[in-house]
Amino acid sequence: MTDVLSIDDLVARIPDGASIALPSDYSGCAMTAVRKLIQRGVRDLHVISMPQGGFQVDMLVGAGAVARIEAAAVTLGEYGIAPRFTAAIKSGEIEMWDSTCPALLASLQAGEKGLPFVPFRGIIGSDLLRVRPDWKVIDNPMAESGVKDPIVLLPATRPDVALFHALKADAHGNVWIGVQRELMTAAHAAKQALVTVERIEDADFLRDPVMAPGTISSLYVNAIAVAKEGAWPVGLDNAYAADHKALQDYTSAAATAEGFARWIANPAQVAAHA
Amino acid sequence: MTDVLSIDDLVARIPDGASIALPSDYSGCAMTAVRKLIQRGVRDLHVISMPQGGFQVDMLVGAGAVARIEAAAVTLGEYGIAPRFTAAIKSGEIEMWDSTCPALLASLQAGEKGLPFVPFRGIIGSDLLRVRPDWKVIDNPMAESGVKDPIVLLPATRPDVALFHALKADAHGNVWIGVQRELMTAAHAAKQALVTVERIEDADFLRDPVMAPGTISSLYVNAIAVAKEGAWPVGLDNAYAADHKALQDYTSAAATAEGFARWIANPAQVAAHA
Amino acid sequence: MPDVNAPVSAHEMMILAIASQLKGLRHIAVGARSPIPGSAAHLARLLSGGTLRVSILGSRKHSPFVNGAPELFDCASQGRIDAFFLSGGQIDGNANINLVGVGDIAAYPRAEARFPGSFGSAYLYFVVPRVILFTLEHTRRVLCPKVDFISAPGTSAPGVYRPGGPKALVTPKCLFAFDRDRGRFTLQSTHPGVTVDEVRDATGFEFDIPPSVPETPTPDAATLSLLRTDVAKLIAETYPAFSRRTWGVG
Amino acid sequence: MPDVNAPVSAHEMMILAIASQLKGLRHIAVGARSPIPGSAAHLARLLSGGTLRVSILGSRKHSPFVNGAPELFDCASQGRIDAFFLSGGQIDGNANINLVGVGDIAAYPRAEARFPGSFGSAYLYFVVPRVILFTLEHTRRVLCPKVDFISAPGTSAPGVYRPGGPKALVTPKCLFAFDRDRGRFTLQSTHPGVTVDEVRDATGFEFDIPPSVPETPTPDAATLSLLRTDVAKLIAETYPAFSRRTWGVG
Repeated sequence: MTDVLSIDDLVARIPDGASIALPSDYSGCAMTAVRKLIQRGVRDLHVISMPQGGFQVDMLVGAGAVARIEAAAVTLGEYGIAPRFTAAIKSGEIEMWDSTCPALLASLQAGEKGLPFVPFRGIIGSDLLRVRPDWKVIDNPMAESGVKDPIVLLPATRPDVALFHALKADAHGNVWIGVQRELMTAAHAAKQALVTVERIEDADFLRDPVMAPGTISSLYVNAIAVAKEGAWPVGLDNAYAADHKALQDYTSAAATAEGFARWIANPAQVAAHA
Repeated sequence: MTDVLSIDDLVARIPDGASIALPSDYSGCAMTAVRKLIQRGVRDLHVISMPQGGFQVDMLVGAGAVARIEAAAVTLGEYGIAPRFTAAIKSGEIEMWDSTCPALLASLQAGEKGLPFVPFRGIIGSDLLRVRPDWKVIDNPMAESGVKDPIVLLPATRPDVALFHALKADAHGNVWIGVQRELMTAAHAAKQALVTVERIEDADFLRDPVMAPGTISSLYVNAIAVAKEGAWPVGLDNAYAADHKALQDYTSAAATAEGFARWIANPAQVAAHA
Repeated sequence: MPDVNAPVSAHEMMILAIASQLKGLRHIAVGARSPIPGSAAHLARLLSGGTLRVSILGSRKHSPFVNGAPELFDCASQGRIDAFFLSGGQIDGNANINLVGVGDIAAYPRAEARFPGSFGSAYLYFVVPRVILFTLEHTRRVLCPKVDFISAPGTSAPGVYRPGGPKALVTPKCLFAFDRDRGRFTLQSTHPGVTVDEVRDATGFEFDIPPSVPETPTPDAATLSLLRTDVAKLIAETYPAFSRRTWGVG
Repeated sequence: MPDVNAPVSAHEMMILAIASQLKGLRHIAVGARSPIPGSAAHLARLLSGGTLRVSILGSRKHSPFVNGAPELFDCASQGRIDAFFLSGGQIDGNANINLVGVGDIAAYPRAEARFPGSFGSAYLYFVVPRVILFTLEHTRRVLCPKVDFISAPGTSAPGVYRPGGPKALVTPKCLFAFDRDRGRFTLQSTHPGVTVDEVRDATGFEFDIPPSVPETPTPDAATLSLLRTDVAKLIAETYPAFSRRTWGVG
């Protein structure tokens, strides 16, 4: 059954070295939880972006918490390059598993389905194949006899943890995620789903025919913590917009390691969103 | 864009010989449309049940409209065996592709994703492999070197038509299907999705954050027809229950070819639900 | 109110025998057309003190599934379903089950008798750790020497991915345990009033009989009351006809 | 109100050149960070008289996607997306695009310059029939002889599943057409005020130059007005900063 925890206790369930699936900036980032993780000094995370990394990935990298990133891209979107990520790539301090969006998502879906691998079109001729030795090209075994049809196989992904933020949970631990269905896939595929929410409602979303289609059952949700404005500063769909000033401030500060350290340590606004 | 048609015009888009994906009894059967198809004298359908066939499959078989069935089961549930299906199997007049629920669904999902095939666990040692020459067992190409790990490959399914009934569509042709997500998969995988609905609402489900997660975009819906009580007699989730008396009557009548012919031709209740 | 002094019926004994196989589990799923396993799952849940989750296919109140027909199977793939229930028109001594039909497979798809089909068995039998087989008809016709069509095999060759498989077979007469390594059933207990000879006569496959075969435990009054009141009401949501017939509830 | 008499900017010329590639299509999708293709798609939709559907990633009002991040890609797999837009930190004369980084691939993941990453390019470039490449920087640095890292190749060997691929490349200076069989760009038109020599000087890869290179058509007043009013408002939903900067709208 789903535990309701403090944010500190929630992030305590993420061990150093865990593989952790994190959403793209627009689909429910547990920013408060990520800052708590950084405060705790988490190390050696294997981040799996779904499928792009954004501010939370840049922050984790800046804090030295990341050993490896699998992502189709890491970017701050309209704010530009991800400065701590870019610095870490240049210095060679993190391992990078470049991917392409649908391949990364297909591996998670294969994990959800308990498949060992999944075939995938495209990619052939891309240098992604050179930097992803875990991907393999075979001749389609179902092709007509005599026809060579090369196709990529991707291994399935089952992250240790899926961590994200959503608008609300109900009293049974069910979490409403709306159309961000990749969060459901991640919760299904992960060994442990940890979710922060704006609020817990006295309701049963699974028994509500209109809410149920956008709900992750508590069966897949190991623990929940309430985090008000828990997606600040990147914003949360159907709730609040991104805090453009804070994101601009971050981007400027994170241009240097020192600036990043000052921003993450204790700026007034971070404290206000703890 | 989605066309709004009469039921007759909707079923006119289903040619003889089409492969047609049809839902299980509990997840939105376009019963009125199926009776119209039978009235039209459709022939040689390749039915793909998602994943079980029920009353509509038995009716289509009874009407001589079916050349082939792919299904994990054909049954009238608590009403017992599907009599016209069972008779057709005994007489050898239809081709049967027995499957198992998740394999049939996995093939549709592979069709949705444009994959040529998909690997699948289980099945090995089942006689399903003997009667499904389109399935193949290979050694997992991603297994560790030297490890033999046999695994089944299933071809992808892209039906010519997906035909089902839903509670409602909006003015833009978006169709709300709630938690019956296999209907979305079928609409995505099919070359043509034809949907009957109880009503068309003056709304935009895609712009409504609560409705959107249970909605199939009009992008995938070729045509809609309004069919009041369009799932009679099997019933429709969130709308009306099964008509137990009518289902019992059908089951009794369909025990013989003559009884079936009488039932389908013009019983008062069928006429009332045309 | 149901009469807790009425004798325990064969169906109730099946429910109790199945429930005895479900102790200490976290999550049980119940498939289509399974009122007896469903009742057993509800009973086990009520007796678990809230640690057991039960998901009943076709139920509105007791199903966590919102992701369409594949979710049950995906859930099982993820190792989140500890027990499931399967039956068969034929079940043989190697725990092979046949849900397709009777007759020579060479004549397929024609059959002497056609069953509905394999449903999810050819997958769930492989991945659910504890599959409980059940049949309402304990005869040599159903419990046969060798099934005509293997919908799902009881055992698999080494190297075949198979975290799951059969653990037991429950009939109106008795409870069999299945040994996966030996691929063989052992008679574990006979229901009250059923003799070992009666089981042997009604069973078409060979099985092991230990020197002493106990009687399947009958329920205490509290459990029987729970079954005939709370469980009867719960299962009536999905199987009203069954609950009415068995307990006059629903 | 925007001034329809103001000169047509380079960004507007790019939008018009892209829109010219989108006639007669049914459905166009626009990915992340693509305000110019997004504006072109909106313009083409308004000019289509309602036959063209435009799906803009990140838009609430103009996206049909409710099935999570995979749906865009599944939709393309199904053949339901006629055109898409890709850019690259480097693009070479074989239409290979590099979204990963500059530097020797042997040093990967280290790079002299790191770009965000390949996004969906290594898939969509293969399956969308009409991929329009675009770049805001027409220099020899971007339009280079050979990309350092192929995120997605411009052409594929025979036998590789590839229903899609590049059709054109639009820059602030000109429009190139791409011939998939020859794996080579041809200069199709230069934007007003840009000479062929200027294009040749700014381009690091070889391309074909026909004897006579026309000027990219400039818009009539009605089209320009549509662009600077309706399209400016529509794209402001997803790209407010771009619309403000370009047209003072949003």
